[in-house]
Amino acid sequence: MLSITTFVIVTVIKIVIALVVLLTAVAYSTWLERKVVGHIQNRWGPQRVGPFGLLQPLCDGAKFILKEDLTPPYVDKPLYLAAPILSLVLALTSIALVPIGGWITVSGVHTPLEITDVNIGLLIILGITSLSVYGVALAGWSSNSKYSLLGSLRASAQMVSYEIALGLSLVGVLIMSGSLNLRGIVDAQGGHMAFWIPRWNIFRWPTQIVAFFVYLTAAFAETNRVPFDLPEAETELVAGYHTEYSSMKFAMFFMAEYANMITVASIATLLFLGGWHGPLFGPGWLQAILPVFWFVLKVFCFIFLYIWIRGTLPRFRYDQLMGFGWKVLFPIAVANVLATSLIVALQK
Amino acid sequence: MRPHLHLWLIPILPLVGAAINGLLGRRFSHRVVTLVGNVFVGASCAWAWRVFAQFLSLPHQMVPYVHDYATWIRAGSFAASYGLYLDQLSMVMVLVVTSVGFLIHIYSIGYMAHEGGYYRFFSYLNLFMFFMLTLVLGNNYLAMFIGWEGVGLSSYLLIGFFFLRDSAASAGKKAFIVTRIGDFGFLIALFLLIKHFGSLDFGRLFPAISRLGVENAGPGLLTAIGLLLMTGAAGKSAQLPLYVWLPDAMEGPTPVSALIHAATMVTAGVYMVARSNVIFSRAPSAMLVVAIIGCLTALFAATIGMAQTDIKKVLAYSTISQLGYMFLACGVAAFSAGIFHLMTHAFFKGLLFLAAGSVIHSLDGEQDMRRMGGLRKHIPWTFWTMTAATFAIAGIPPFAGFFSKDEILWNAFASQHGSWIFWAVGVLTAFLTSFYMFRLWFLTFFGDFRGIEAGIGEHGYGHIHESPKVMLIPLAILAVLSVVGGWIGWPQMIGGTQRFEHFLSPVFAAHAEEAAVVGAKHSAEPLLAGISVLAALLGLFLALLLYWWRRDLPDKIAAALGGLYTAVRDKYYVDEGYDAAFVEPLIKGSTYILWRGIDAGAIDATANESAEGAEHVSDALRHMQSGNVRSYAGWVAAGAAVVIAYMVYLGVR
Amino acid sequence: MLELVLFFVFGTIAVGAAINLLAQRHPINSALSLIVVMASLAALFLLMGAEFLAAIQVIVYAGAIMVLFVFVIMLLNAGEEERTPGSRVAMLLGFPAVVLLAGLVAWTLLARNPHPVPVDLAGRFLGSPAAIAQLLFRDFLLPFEITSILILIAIMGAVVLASPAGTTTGSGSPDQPPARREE
Amino acid sequence: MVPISYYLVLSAILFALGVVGFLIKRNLITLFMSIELMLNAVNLAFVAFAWQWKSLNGQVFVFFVMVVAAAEAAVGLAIIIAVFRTRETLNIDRVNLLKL
Repeated sequence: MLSITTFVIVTVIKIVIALVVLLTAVAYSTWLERKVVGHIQNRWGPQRVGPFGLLQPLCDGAKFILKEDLTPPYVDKPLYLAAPILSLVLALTSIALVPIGGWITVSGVHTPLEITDVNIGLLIILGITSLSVYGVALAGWSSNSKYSLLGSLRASAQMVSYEIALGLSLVGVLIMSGSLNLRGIVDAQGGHMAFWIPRWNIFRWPTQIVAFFVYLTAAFAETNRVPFDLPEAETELVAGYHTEYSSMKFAMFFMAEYANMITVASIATLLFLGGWHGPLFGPGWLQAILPVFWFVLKVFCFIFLYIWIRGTLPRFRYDQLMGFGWKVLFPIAVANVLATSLIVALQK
Repeated sequence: MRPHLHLWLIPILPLVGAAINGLLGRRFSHRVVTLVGNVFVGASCAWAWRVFAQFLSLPHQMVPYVHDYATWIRAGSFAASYGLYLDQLSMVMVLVVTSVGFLIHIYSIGYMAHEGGYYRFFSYLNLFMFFMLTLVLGNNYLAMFIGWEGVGLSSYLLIGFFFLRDSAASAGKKAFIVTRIGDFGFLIALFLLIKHFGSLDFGRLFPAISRLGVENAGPGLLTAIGLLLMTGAAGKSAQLPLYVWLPDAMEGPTPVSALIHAATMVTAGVYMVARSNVIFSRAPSAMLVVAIIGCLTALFAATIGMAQTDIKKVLAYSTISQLGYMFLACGVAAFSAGIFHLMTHAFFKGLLFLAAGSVIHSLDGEQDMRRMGGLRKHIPWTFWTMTAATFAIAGIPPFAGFFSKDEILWNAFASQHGSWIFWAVGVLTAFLTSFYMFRLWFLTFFGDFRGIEAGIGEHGYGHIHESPKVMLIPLAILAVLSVVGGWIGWPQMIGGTQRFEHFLSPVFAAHAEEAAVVGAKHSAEPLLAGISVLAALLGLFLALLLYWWRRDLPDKIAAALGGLYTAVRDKYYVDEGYDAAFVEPLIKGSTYILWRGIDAGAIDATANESAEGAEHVSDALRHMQSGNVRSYAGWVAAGAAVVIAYMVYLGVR
Repeated sequence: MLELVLFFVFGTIAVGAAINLLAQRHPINSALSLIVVMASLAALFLLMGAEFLAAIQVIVYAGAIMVLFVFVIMLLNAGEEERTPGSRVAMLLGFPAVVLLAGLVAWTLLARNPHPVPVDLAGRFLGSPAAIAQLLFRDFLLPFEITSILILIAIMGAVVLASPAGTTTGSGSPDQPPARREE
Repeated sequence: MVPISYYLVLSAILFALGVVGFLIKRNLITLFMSIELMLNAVNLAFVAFAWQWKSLNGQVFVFFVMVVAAAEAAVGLAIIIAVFRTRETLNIDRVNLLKL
């Protein structure tokens, strides 16, 4: 057991690292998105700034900071300010519970590769994501504009609705691994089954493939991404709930959105794609690095999937959205829960 | 192993019939109703005989054959069960009830054929059978009481069968109420039994009682119980002073009179007393009362019977007096003789009623004997059967009546509970009985028809028709029975072995020695029998004289007797007396005190006042409802505060 | 010691937020302060080892029920509440009443526990999801099922009530999801 | 070391605040919030007792309370919407037709 001081120090270090990594990831996922979508739409995407426009995110950041930060009149000031901060904070917090690898020992300090390890991690992440509705809702309401209000109304309804499908799609995994602790869930996926198929939850049973796609869809809706990005449907609502926001405040929403994407992606990785499990080889230092590499790789693939879909699919209509969530996704998720629990029960 | 007799079938079958007819009969065709109404009773009768066959072969340690089907009531230590109790006594009763009942059912097919409510009639009749069998077979006093009330109910329904006729309806009510007075005594007796013996179960009650001594040293508990039981019996069996309902009960259809008010129900009292022989045999004073009431009733009713002109009334009073005989028998501890007479009486009195019914039927409902006469030639079957019955009831050997009546008289004289007074009254009654029976016989069947001027049978005699076969067959059977029915009790004095008495002896074994006749008197038996036969013949002769040779004499005698005759004819004004003594005060009292005073004055007033008070209070309270939600919340919070304050008080204390 | 500090921190937050709930005149502020209360209560639950309840408290109350409140506030665009004579009376009556009530309740509770039982947090979490599930799906199975029926009824009632007259058909009325969270 | 009575007193205070909130607030929605506040106070008491007696039943009861609260919120808010449709107001003092 660590002493309090070392604990605090280590934790602070880890937080800093995590923040830096996360924010960079956010920045570069925006770059990635623009690139990929550009190629999908037969354009080049950013390429002026630096090689392949690699410095584009930095310029965007600078631009956000330097823009004039205007606050429209007749807004409910405190809430107008609180909303973006709230969303960003929540989005960043949830990362704190995501393990990206096993344990490492640095200069005698043995610590897990995550900021904190709680044994109901998944529940807490769900709680935080469920809170992230408020950011959107308050933003829309406080900025006292009908576009924002409509956008936030849509957003909150949509998020709340799809949260159920999201949670239910995870229940199957929980039943199988019998734990709410993310680390435990990942550990349960080590090794491989017949034919060298890895023992990832998604491969365990066909039901889990279904569950995975349910999760995928619900995650898209949670993060207000295409094809479920109605809250910010430009054609109808200008920019949805953050119509009235500019410069840094807008950037906060922007970052929050991508941070949420990353969180969702890493949860998918942890629960379905076997976390950091992957072929290990080479010398010790490599073996220490590889798990993290596999984890990042999987997350990256997931995000690429995000962008890919954004580039291909059109947007839903609102009633279609709700109908799909309640009449298709939700029943499938319930059925999946039943099937999985049945299988588990029969296996016992 | 004990054979299963399936006793329950016997009572249940008629109930099923009653249910089917009562619920669906309205839609059934006349034929179907007839079928249902008779088949079930017939089946129950057949089963009763089968049970009898098995019963005879039962090893006697299994008699009485008791079977508990389920627990009915359980209250503390007291428990009553749905159970049946079959011993020789109830066996005899069952056979009599089912057989006579079945015959009368068949008879009713013809008699009621043209009446409305045919299905209703049969449903009631079956219902009566059910209750009567329950009464007889029940293994505890409670079941017996249920049957007791049940037969009361069905008798009420059947007396008031023509409920459109006011007299019928009121007669039904009268029967119900008067018997209820007796039932009151019965109930109290049951309560006493429960209180002191904790059970009404024959199987547990009688042993417990027989452990008690005979209450020679003055009356006690058993005496009280006995007297109360006697009250009930007097009510049901139309004894003094509660006999008044029976004559009125003749308002019912004749088969009903035959079945309920002659053969079976009215004998329930006798059965009950005999069933309670253990109690009575230990309460001499109660038995004395029974005997006195019995013999007074016998004489009293017989005298009234002499002057009646309505054929059914005559039979009714004779029924009362015969019942008196039976009670007399029970009163002198000659229970088996009583039951014996009950059986023979069931035969010949049922027959008499049925025959009278046939007469009435042939005359289209004429019941007054003064308008009859000379029917001998027109309805020979009825005539001959009636003749057999008349001789039987008159007690002329070798007809059934003779044996049973002689048995009773002999016991009344010789039993250590009896005395020569009972015997003398009995003989006198026998004389009167034979007189009025033969009077009826002569008036009905001899001389020339006096009904023309009364407008009966304008087309001469051709209109007077014999009854259909379905009515005559039961008559014939019963006639045979009333001839030979008594032979199973052939007395010792003429070389008989009193089979009947021996058959019943186990039931009354508890006191066989008490009833045992003192040997010395045995020599007197033939003499006494002779005297009673003589009395019967005398009655016959007198009737012959008055209503055949010197037709003018009766009126002269009546004129000579004057007041006495009218008194007899008007039944000693007993009904009027009861009206003045009880009914009127009751009506007055309940009108002025109960209704105007208590009900309207106190109860209704209280209700109305409280209602108004509530209205005023709520009118005041209603202003609390301001429609302001927060005021409601305030009230709730205040209430909660009070509760919590109380809790605090408790916590501190 | 640490627990005591935490308790007082979160307790103060809770009470302050609750008072703010009353003080604020705009429902949305009240709603937010209520969320704060719930969050701090969740922390207190954790302090008492009810980790599962803490999570549920956040997910269900803060994440669902209060979202519903905020949603309705936004939907009806509820404005500031105006003062009425009735409200003044309520103020005058209400505050003394509540002080009395709080005093009573507190005193009762203290009187019920004359010598406070010190409880150490060192004890393991007794409210682990597994333990709760054991109770919920074994001993309390019937009530649990019955609650599902209750929720079903609530959903239907909500649909019927909230949908404009005559159009009680679609299941898309946005105020169901919170009720479904228990599934 | 926190004495249990502290938790109970805290829950008492919260409950009382909920009561007074119900008494003094005029906005229907806020009234509902006050009710939720009371429910939360009760939950706190439940958990505290569960903690004292080291028995989970109290926590299970909290679970049920939450279920009921959710149902109640759904229906109640639906009612509020209906009321608003008809009365065009959320002020409790104006929704007072139910009286003699």
